[in-house]
Amino acid sequence: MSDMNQAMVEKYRSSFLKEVEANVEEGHWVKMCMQCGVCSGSCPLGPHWEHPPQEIFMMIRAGKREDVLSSSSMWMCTSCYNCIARCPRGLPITHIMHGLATYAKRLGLQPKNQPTAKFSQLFWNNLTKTGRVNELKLGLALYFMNGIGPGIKTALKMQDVGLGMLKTGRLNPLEILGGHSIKDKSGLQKMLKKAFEIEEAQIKDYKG
Amino acid sequence: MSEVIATNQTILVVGGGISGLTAALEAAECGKQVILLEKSPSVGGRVSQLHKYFPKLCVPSCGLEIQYRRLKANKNVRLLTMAEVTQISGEAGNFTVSVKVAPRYVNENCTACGECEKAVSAEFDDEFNYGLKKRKGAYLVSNMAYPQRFVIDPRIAATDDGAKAKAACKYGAVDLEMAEQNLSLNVGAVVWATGWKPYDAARIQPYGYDRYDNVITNVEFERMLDPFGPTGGKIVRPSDGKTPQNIAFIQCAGSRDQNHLKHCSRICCMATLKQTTYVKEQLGDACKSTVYYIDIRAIDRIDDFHRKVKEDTNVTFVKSKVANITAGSDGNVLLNGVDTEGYNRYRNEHDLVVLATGMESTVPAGVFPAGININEHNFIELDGDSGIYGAGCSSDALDVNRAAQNATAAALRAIQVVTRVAGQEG
Amino acid sequence: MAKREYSFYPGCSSQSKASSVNYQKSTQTICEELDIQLNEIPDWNCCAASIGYGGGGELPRISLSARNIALSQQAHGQQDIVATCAACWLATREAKERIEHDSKVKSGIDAALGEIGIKIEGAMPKTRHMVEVLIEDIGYGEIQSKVKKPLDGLKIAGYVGCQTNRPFGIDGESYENPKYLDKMIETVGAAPVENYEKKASCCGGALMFSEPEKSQALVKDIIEAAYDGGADMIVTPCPVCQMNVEVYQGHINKTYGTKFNIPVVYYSTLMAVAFGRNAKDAALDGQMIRASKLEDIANK
Amino acid sequence: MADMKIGAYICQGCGIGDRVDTAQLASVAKREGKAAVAREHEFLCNAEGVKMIQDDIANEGVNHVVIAACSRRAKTEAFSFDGVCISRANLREGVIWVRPDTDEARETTQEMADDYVRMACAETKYQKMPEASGEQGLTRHLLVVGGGISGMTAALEAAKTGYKVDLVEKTGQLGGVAGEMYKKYPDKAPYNVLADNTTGAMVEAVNANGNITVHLNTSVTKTDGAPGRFTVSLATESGASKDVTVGAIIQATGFTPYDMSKLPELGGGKSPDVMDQLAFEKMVKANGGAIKKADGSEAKNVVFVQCAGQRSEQPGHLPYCSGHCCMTSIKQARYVKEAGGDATVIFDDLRTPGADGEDVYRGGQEAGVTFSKGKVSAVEAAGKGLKVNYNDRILAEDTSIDADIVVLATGMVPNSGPNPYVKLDLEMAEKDGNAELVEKLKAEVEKAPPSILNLMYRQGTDVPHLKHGFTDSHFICFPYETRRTGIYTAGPVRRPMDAHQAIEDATGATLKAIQACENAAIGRAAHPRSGDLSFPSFRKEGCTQCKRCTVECPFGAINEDDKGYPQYNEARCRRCGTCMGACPVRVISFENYSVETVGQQLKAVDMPDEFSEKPRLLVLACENDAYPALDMAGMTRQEYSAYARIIPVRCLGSVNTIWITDALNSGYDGVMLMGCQKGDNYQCHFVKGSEIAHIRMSKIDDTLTQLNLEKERVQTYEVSIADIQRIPQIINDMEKLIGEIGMSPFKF
Repeated sequence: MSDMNQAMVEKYRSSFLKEVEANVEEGHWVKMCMQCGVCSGSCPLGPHWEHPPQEIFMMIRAGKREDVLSSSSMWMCTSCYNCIARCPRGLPITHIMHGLATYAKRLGLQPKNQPTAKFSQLFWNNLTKTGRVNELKLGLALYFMNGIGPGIKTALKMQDVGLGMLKTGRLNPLEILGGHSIKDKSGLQKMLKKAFEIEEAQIKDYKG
Repeated sequence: MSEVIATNQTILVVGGGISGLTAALEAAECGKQVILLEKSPSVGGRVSQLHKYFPKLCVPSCGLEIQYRRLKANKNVRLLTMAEVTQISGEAGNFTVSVKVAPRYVNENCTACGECEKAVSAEFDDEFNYGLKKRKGAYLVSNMAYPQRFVIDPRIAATDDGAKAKAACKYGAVDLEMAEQNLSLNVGAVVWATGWKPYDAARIQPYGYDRYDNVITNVEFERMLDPFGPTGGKIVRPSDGKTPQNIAFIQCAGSRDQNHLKHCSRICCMATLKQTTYVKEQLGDACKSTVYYIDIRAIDRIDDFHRKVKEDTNVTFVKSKVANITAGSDGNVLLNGVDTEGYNRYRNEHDLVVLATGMESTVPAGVFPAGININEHNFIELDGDSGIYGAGCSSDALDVNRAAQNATAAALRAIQVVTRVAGQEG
Repeated sequence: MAKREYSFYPGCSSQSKASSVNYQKSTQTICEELDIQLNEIPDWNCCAASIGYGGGGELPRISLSARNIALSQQAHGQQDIVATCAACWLATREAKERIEHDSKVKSGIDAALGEIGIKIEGAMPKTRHMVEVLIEDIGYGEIQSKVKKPLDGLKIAGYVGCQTNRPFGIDGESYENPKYLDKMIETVGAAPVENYEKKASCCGGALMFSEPEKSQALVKDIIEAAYDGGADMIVTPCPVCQMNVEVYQGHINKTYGTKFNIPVVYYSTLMAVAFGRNAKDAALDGQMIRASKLEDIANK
Repeated sequence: MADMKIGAYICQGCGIGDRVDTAQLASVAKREGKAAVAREHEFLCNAEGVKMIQDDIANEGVNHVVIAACSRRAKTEAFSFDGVCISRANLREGVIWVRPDTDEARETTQEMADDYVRMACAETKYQKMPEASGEQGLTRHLLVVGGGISGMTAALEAAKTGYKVDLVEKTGQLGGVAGEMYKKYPDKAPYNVLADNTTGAMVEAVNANGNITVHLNTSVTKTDGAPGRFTVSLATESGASKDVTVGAIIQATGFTPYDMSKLPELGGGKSPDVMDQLAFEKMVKANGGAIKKADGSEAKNVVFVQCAGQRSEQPGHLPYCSGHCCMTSIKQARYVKEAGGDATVIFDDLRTPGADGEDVYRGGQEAGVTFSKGKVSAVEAAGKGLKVNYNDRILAEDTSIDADIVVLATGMVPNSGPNPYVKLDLEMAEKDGNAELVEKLKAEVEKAPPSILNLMYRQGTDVPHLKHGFTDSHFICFPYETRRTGIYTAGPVRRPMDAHQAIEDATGATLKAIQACENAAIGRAAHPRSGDLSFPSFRKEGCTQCKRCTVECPFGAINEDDKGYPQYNEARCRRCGTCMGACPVRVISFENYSVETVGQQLKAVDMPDEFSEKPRLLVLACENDAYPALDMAGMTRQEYSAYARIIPVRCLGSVNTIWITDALNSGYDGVMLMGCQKGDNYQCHFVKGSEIAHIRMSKIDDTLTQLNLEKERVQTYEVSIADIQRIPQIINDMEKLIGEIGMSPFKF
């Protein structure tokens, strides 16, 4: 169990809801859910959710910390915003799901080999390196995120797409050598580092 | 009509629905002078368009008949139809009220014999039936219409039809020269009872009221049950006139929803429970009803009714706000959502969907003098001695029983104002 | 009339030889026609899209957009920030709102930007999608007046997708049944697919990479509905939608035994052709599934 | 009153003139109807026609007017003449509009019209103008029983309207349950905040009001009289007594929380930390907002269990929903949050209706109250605290939650007096010697609460109940209509409700009470016959003291003197005529509605002989529902039998069996009674009229057998005003039936 997770368990022994309100993006909205279920019914990947949003909100109130944070459900969010558009109580559900996912990951509780968890990290690493996404590297990193073997398989599977993109001038093999970048890379990274520090500090120092 | 006598000991009641009628009659039967204004050609309001009342399943016209008889018998009440308030100024005990009276083109000579209706040909959407039916350009609002007097639709007044109507009337009742009138009334107190309107279902986009023929509203469903209504009293699908076998009722359609009406409309749960009994009565076991709800709000003694409906094996309750409706085969639709009691996804096919649309207040903006407090739900707040009192669904989302109760209270508040005035004037 | 100027945020996928460079190209073309000048934000960075959250969390993610906003202010003052990419637009607009409404976020952002000596000056400029510019600033009328080659006889499914539609959407449009793409299709002389049931449903977005099977199932429905509506092609305002719906048709055919082969183009491509520009200017060469019917018109 | 002079006025308008021979109608009126004047007019309801009638009244001394035109429901403004008796022959809706315009139909249509003119003449011949009873007196003074928020509201509102009030409270202080509250919901939006309890200020206002006399520790020992002249005896615990005279009474005796010791499974009565909402409210108030367990320690977790012993068919539980409990629990949960604790509300349906309700729910959530849809199975002791076991309906699992305090949202039990009809039914049962029923009712009578009003009424000491012990009310259109004219109930004794509603309810009840005084002052009836000045009187010499009238009156209006003669109380009477219908010796009548006014009508009908193949069907139709439905049948051109002769009656309860016997004796082939729905969901505007009529008619069979006539010839129907198509069908079916069983032999 990560140190931070340990710390949080100690701190919020009494209430997972309070922990979520304190540490999760838009977490203070969770209490406003009235269990109508419109979000759960509106999700395009709904059938793949072990626990749909409305149920997750109930689980949070019921203190089911492990079940929620180690769930793959939040990682199914495609950010289509259907839930937000329809929620009669105006909960920013998409963001809460993102927030829960991030928080789970930060505490090291997200399911192992959760593909979206991995991909979103790859994506982040990719973009923060140069300030702009390097689509080729991102693609390759993705294919090989589960190791060489599966990587080659996926790569082959994706060959037609790659070639298609190449032919239509929408993919640049030279990107492997660096590709697009912003000028002030170091500045960007400094900014991000600061932002991270502030966020972590907020979590640690939060008085529940 | 311009010779309407009013003094600051007169009570003005605006709106001739069940609340306005109640307020006007109760005040008048306490010996007070009352002017009752109604925007449409007949009093009766929203309830006159209902098939039955919950929980007794009795017919609204039964109570209306009594109210109308009280109205006919009481000389203290002066009824003005087709009249709308445009402005109120002044203060408790001394209001000046501007009233716009639209021309009816039919005078008191009318015997309601119906010859004018026979004579004209043009047809228009029948407001009484929410446009589900056509009516002639010369018409009686309904069998229960009071005053029992025909109306000429302004759209035909200047046409041949208008002339035909005039020619057909042996009694000189059709008067095409009638023009809009503007009255200024001096009154002591005002009871505002303009009631509610169904929330515009087309704005609830996920339910596709504007896209699917077989998605209708609960008020339209009520009209279906009227033997003289659009379907001759039969429960049918608008798309093909077929008898439905599997009806969905969707609660909180526009209510308890910050995207629409923030408030709970109170009546919709009971209205739906009631409507499932229509289905049972007319179609028996041949038709199932499914109620999709968040909370069933059948409070106090009417919870008995709720439990009775629950015992009906043809009625199913699903705790779920339906996410959206998509097209199914041959006019059917698919309801998509999650039954939140234990997380069960559904994609249910129904051949008719009734939206329990919410109750939207019709309290207007820009009519009242300063100091009249209208809350964020657009209901009039009770404000001590303001002299203007909301009654019925101008004060809150109420059922008929509470509306009558509230209107009676509003009448007393108005009486207190004019009694005070009388005291001062001796 | 005077040129309209905007501060332009192209986004990663519009860069040269990137996945939606054709969007960029055709947009430039119609801007020439419509007298619009796009001033690129100097040294803009990626917005982290909607998938960056897993790595980035809240504040770092928002700081990315904050940096772009600050840079835009520096270079172009209060010019509206215009994005062609739905994700770029959404992320920037969301960042703006969060900074405006959440003081905790605001102070965090100020500190982060402080690290690199920039800041957000006063009120942030409006953040708009190119479609908003076309509809609200230019207007269907003026667009129509520029049409030289009406796209007669074409039936097109207007696939709006998610992020240009929710949670902000285009003013006056409904979340469930937005009509602006249909109107645009009519404006350039083609016929929209009526009641295109899937017009606002999700293509899987970034999960096309992490959850390809699940996402391709969604795309299958989107394409099927277009075929059911008799569409010759699909038009979209979003690079992710365009990519997801176009490039995986082969995979979907393998999985489901379908025979999909329907072009997916940008509204800007349609307009460029209708405005009488050649295939190259309309970036038709960027279609993996060639939009031959458009090419025919363009080459006429 | 001058000699009777009948003027008959026959309208030719609306096609009447084309369809029937109005000259013949005029001569029928003259020759048979004994009309002094009979005039035809092509358009009787216009100014000129009306003037013609007025002139006759003024110049010819016409004092009984017969209008032979449209229905009595139509053109009422035109045909209203002061100081004369009016009867109306319904030639339009009742004749030409329900008959086809064909040559074959012409003869029978004319016969119909002739008969209706005969009937109208006969009716008015026996009508008198109602005269003042001399009983009236104006008493602008109310009695309010109950010093809670409802009662205080009633008192203040009445005083504000210039009425004097005696306010009776059985305890030592005003305020009732509302007075016990720590905080309340605001009266105005936004409702998602809590406001201070203002009951104290209200008590002060009551005490300071010169129009209000407060009687604490006082109960009502005797209530006699009628609206406008009630004499009420008040007695204090100390024994002092006092009589007051009031015009009307408001009973606002409130409720008692359901006894939670009946809920042991929920820990009721087992632990001092399991309490009902009122006890919790008192505790918080006493602690100035701190939430403390019985042992004085601070309570951190409070669980609210909704619907405790409510909405349940379980024996001993309350079958209804008390309506306020969800709102109340949310409010109390917010006390807990404000005190820094945690609160969980376990509910089935969260019932916070209306504009304020949803704000309240949101407010609770914003404050951090946890809401959980679930069903609680048990509350048990666990260590120092409590454990609530429940089934989480959303997560679909049995689970439990620890609590320092558990609040049971038990329901409201109305503080109504005994239901008088239990005693009356017992009387009947004893008379009929129904042992089983006697036992059952005896038991009920024994466990009945003490009387509140001690009414000196033949029909019992208190206001009747409607359901679940809540007092009588028509419930939908006329929520304040009770069966005891001039006595109105308000607040939770009438229907479960929260304080906000109770204030509305009491204000409305106050208007009704004031109205009752004003009506009594001029001898005017309350609705549904509002404005009616007639009232029943009886011929003592004929009376057999059979008591039927005093027992059957739905409104308990009639008392008995020591010899068992009826004593009428005009101001209690609703003018339905049920007493008139009940009287076997026919000594009861109204000036304008009597055994004669109806009896003579049905006799006035021209009776074709047995071989004419022209049967006659008498339809006695309730004027409130059946008759309007028949009118609308005409308006919508539903045809029905030309042989039907329809007479509107005030209520089926007023139908005296003599009319049936007379009808059969004078050769009617069928008799149809049409009244409103009876029973639990009764729609009879006089509550019991229709039901009583059905009972009476079930006994008519003997008469029929005596005359050896087929039972089917007399039928009683429950109809509604909406049976516009059904009623004509019923009539036509009867015609068909007569065709099968044959004409009546009693045609002379």
